[in-house]
Amino acid sequence: MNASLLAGEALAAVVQVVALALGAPVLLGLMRKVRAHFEGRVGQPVVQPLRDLRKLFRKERMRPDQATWIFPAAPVVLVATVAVAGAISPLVTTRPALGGSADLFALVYLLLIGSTVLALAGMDSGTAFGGMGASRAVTIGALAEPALLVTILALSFGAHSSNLPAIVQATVLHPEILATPQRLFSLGALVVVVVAESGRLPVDNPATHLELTMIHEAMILEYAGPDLALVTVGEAMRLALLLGILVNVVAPWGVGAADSLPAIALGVVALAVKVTAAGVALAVFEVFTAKMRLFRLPELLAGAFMLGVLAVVSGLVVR
Amino acid sequence: MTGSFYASALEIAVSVVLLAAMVTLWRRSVRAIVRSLAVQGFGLATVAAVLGFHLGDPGLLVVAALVLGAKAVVIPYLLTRLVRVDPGSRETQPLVNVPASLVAAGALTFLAFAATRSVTAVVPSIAGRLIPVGLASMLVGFFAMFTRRKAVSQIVGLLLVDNGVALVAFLATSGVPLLVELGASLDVVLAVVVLQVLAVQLRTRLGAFDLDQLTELHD
Amino acid sequence: MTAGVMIVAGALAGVGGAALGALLPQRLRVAGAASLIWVACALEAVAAIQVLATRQPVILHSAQLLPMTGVDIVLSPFGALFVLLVALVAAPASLHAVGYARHGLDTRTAAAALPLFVTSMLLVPQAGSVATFMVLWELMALFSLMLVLVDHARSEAARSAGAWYATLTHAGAAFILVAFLMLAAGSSGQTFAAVAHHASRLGPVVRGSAFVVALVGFGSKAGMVPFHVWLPKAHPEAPGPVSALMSGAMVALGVYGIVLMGYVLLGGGPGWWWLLALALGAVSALYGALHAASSTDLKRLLAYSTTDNVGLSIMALGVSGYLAATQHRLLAALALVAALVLLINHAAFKGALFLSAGSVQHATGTRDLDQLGGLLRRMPQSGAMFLIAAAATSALPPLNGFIGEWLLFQSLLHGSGAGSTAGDVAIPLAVSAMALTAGLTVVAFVKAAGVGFLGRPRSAAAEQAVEVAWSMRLGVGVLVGACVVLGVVPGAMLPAVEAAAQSALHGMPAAQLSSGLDLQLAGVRGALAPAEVAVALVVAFLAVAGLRRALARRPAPRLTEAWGCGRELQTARMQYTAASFAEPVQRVFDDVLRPVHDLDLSHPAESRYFIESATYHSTVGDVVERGLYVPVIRALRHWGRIARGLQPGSVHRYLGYGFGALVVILIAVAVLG
Amino acid sequence: MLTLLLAIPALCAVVYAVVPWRRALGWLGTAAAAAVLVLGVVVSVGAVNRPAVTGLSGVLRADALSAFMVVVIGVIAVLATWQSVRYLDHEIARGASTRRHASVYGLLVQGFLATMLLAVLAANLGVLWIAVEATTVVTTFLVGHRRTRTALEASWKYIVICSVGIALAFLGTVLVYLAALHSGVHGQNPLNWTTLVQESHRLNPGVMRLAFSLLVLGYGTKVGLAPMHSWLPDAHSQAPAPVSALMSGVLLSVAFYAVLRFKVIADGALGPDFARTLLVVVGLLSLVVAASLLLTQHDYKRMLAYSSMEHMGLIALGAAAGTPLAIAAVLLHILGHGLAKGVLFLASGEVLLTEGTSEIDRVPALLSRRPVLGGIFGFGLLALLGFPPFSLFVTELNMARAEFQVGLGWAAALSILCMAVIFAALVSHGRRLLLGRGEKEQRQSTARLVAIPLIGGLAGCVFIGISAWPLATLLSAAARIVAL
Repeated sequence: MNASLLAGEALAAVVQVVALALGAPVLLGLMRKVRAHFEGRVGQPVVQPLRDLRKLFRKERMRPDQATWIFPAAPVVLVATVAVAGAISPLVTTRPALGGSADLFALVYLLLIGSTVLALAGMDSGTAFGGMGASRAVTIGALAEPALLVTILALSFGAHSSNLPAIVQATVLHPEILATPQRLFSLGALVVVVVAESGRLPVDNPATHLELTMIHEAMILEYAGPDLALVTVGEAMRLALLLGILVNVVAPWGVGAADSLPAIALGVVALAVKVTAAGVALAVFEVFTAKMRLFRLPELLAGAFMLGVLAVVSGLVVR
Repeated sequence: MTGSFYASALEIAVSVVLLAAMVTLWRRSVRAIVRSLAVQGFGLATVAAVLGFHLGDPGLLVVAALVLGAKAVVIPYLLTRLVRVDPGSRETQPLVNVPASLVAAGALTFLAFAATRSVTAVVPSIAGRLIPVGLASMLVGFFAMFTRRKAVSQIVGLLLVDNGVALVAFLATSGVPLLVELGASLDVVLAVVVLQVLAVQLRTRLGAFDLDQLTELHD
Repeated sequence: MTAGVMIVAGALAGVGGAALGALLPQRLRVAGAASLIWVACALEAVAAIQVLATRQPVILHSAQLLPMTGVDIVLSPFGALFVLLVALVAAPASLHAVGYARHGLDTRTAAAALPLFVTSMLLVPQAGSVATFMVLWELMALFSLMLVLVDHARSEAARSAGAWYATLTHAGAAFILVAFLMLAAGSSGQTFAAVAHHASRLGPVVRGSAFVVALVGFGSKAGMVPFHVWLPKAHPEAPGPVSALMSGAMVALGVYGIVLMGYVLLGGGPGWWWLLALALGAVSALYGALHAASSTDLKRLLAYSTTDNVGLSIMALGVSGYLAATQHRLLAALALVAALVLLINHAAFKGALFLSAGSVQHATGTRDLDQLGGLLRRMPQSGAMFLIAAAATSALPPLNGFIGEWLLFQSLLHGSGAGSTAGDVAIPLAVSAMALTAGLTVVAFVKAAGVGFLGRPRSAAAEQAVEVAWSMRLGVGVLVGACVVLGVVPGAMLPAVEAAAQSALHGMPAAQLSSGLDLQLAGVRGALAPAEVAVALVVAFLAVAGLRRALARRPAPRLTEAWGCGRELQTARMQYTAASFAEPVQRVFDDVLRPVHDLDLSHPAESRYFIESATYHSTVGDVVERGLYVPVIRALRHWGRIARGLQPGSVHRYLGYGFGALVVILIAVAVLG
Repeated sequence: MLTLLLAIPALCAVVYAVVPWRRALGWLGTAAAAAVLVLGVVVSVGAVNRPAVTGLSGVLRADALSAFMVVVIGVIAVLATWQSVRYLDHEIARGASTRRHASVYGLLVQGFLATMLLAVLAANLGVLWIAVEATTVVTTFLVGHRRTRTALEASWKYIVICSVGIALAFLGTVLVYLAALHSGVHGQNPLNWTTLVQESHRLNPGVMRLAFSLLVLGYGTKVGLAPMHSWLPDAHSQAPAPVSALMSGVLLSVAFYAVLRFKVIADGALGPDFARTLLVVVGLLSLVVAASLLLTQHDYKRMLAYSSMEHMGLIALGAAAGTPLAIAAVLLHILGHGLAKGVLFLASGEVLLTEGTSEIDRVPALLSRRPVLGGIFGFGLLALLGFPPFSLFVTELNMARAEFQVGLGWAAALSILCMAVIFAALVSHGRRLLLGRGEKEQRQSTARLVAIPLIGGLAGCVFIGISAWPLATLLSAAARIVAL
């Protein structure tokens, strides 16, 4: 492998991570703006989340006296894992630096690290709400897992590989597979899973202020200052990353090879456009949905699972 | 001894053995049952003697005398002593009543004939023909053992079984070798002595000879 | 020293260890036994490595030992891998046992049984004949039984666990024996070589039934549902090091047995055998994970998680056999490698977890999660190691658990669409079972770590816990180290695993997986570079931490009372308990778990409309035990009571039996002529 | 030599009859048993290479099979007579027995040994029958030695049922004799086993079928095979422990030895299938009965008795297979079972002496309270359950193997199923008896004199399970004699 290509890939990876880190809060702000618009409010500026983060970073770090090193480490781990996941995913290029070192399956488990550590941190605070949030979050995660992996299996069929760049590239080369029922079913399943994994409505209400209905927010109730900022960034990045993967699986156009700066720049722009569109769509959807009862979630996720199985079956039939 | 006399003597003696066995099922008085056992012992000795004369085998005559002594005299005597401990003891309520017992005895006799066809085929002599009677007598004794309640009746049943086997032995093979016969008789006498001692001990412990009371050991 | 000499010397060292355990004074017993366990492990492991390196089996035979058959030892590369696996768990476990000794392991019986247990496990995969195998198998059961019963005087649960374990392990051994004998019936001898030679000529019915019978027998040792019920009873009751040995090593030998039967003796078979194994494995994995997620006893949770992990391995094995049956030979080898890797990983992390649980029990005297809490502060090293091992079990990268699950997923991915309709249906279902299992495992271990080690201590015992002795920490540390190393550089174990897989699949191509640090699947597209991911994670972690440090005004956080939505006083009782943590999962899977709820309300005398106190209790029993085993036990007891009527004490009745038999014989003779 | 073998216990019995009882005299019996064992070994060494040793002008005959049985008798007799001393001491001390009774006991035990030795050494099948019948007569008083009501009850049942059974065996013997006479076997003595085996192919099959059926039923009574087993639990639970040990450990096997001898003749006359079917039926029936009655057993001595029944059933199945491997396994099983069951009965006698009851539920937590005795009981139980390294494992394995080889796999599988049920039952009873918490002050030690032979017995059982090299040639020679 020649040096310039390697440098290009490394650059692409860095660009992906930075784009995620900066773009994610903006995406969050955009979604709030859309929501406010539909609710007839003016809403915050789109960059408000970034300002909030700046403010939070300046505040004092706090830690409950009962907590251990898990508590302060968790936000860092969350952001770090999402960043690594971002670096290996084909967001702006089909060949990110570490793209060959992990596949879709590994990606799922990388993201799992973050949510697991966060759940542990919730329990580490030694309060009632931390445990409650952790319990609910891991339960939802567990239930989303089958749908997610079956969908991955379905997606992997086309490319004969679970390697994400390979899947995206296969779609770029053969766009006709997008129209197959297999892809449609996987898409449906993936959407539900992304919503569940990123804690959006109807699974979880990120804007709630009622402790008993909280899931994610309950878990991170004890965080303040820079730690809270990291958790917020991490969660936003996770949402953006999942949406990015989703759109690249559905519409891989604009994802280029990592051999030149213009290609990378084009990739960034394409990604921004697609993710924005997806984010807006999600926000619009959220406006018209209410949060589901916790114990009705299995039905939703079972539905996603069924879609995933249908995708696999149709993949086998087509083959 | 002429052939016809030998045959009828043998047949009569064998019939006595079987009849005596049947009588033990029929009679209720324990004393009578012991008496019929003595009669059977006598019949058995007669069979041995008749065979001994017929074959001119002096060993068999010795055996006959031995059987007469042991089974018609010594053992009945031992049992009578046992009965004397508990006079008037009667087999009032056997587990299977007398008429049914007699019917069963008849059926057992048929079974004995059916089951020994292969044996009688091998021994085509007059004695051989009578082998089933020995088996029948044995079966009747066995039947008496598990349907009669008194200890003495059970001992008698055991002796009927033994006599039945001995009868088969005489009829089929003119008696097993003398050494075996001696040993076997000694064993039987010893067994009866042991049983008598046990019965006396049981009587002192239980106050009766009824075997239904022996059910303390169970699962 | 040749490999043969080392094998014998290792066995003798184990026996010597038993002698030391029985004869040394109480203080030194366990240490003496442990030291010879290490010698035994080292000798056997070196022999195993030699065999794996040369790929030449070592064959020993002694006609003097074992009447009527003699002893046959055949150390093949396949068995050698399991020898290494046992040694991997046994050496640290016995180190841990030295510190754990006071908890009942220092009786003569226990100190003698421990080395014998390890030795028999080291030798089981070296058995080269039916008789040798069965002897070692039963010895392994016997010594582990003695170790499970160590606490019998104090604990009714231990007595009950011992009885269940003894009975089921014996029933399992009976199945195994029948399966072996079905194959050996017409063969020229009882060595595995002779049996394998003969088995290839048997009809499909005999072969199939032998496989199924063996699957039941070995499955029960492996903790496969529905033959697992002994496992969640026996593993918790055994002392920590023993549970680690049972769960990490002994259970793996159950899978060894299935491979031995299916591949080595029968040389593979039709797809339905293996789809059956796949199905049972998937059910085990799910069932185990579900129960682990709802257990509130730390060791019971680990025990159910064992059923889960071994289920995954059996799934991989099932896929392997299925692929071999559909002529995808390279992929079959890959899946077998996955099964073996899963077992090795399981040995490392579950060994570490059970040893940690032993440390916790040693420090606090309890295994009840709701009596623990806050242990990470009080036992920082043990706690941290538990967390790492728990993360490995949850398959979080870059630890070793992830490698196994990744390989399993790859096998399933490439196994789907292999040709048969049954397989095409089964494999996606297996993937989803595996996925749900993975999710539930996370629930279980977040609960175990969160409730047990984080937050506030929930009892005085947990409050006063102190760090355990160095030997115990070192024991756990070795296994945790293995979790990390095997996770980051799986290439370290792969050559050995591949050699083993190839020896089991004789005649099949080797799955060349490793190229340096990466995993590259041969023949299909699939790659993973765990080392790169690990480095990336560390770099990212340091970068983010540095960023936070740079941006924050004051680097060190201020310690405050937890906020808890403004509550003034936070007490330990306000924390989520293990039961409440598991409640959502339990409620979702109500139909499978069938928990029994108990709500006791007491009212003040004055009015029934007020509640004075309320206690809520919810227990999750084992549905399989209740539905499958208890009825059988009840029926047997019932029959036993009826059968007592056979022996009423009446001499007349007894004579009647004989008379009846005589009449039957006479009638039979009369009829036959 | 063979005469000497018989004379030792007989002389010893005479001594007991003549010399008034004193404690030291108890050890005489042990010495006699040890002498029997030594002579048994000598005879074995001689019998391995030669077809047979004869004695007492042809009445006695010892081939490898007989020699092996002599060794078995000697081994268990040493254990049992050793414990007898303690039993008698204890009975006299508590006034349950008098010196005269002790003498009678010693006399009868030696008589018992002598009759068993005669049974296995008899050249003539009639003499064999006499000896087996004589064991019944001798042991009846031993069963009733404690003279309690239940002991009397047990002895009554024992002698009545066994006498009937043995009478059936006599009928069977007579029929074999008849078959021999009428097929032209006129040799020196048509009831001689060697003659009969040589001429077995000429015996009338019809007669032999009836004869062998009666023999299995008859001798089966003494073996404890269903359906004539019913005396066994009563007698074994009521007899003094050393007697139970001898009865269960060797007497049953001696009776089975008779079945084995006749089986060779029946196989010659009828082909292997008839004897095989019959033995499989009674073997399985015994296993089923033993399993059923063990399930809810509440008395540990009866439990051991039913376990003997189980093992006799297994032996019957092994004999049904009848290959050299099966017979070797059967014989080693006889020895292993004798050792394990002997040790267990002796240990249970010790438990009964100190605890005063044979109810399982009233003797809890034996391991905690009496570690050595509990340990012996526990290991004995493990041996009975067929765990290695005890020899019963190896023999059960090889019997099953042999059964599979001759197409009796289904029977072996059924027997393994029954054994699993029995295993569960014994584990549950053993758990109640042995495990649990005992009160500290109740902790008692066990006399070393008691423990040594029991531990020795278990060690012997382990030894022959690991390596039977001293017995290997003897076993294979013995197996050749009666195998198909």
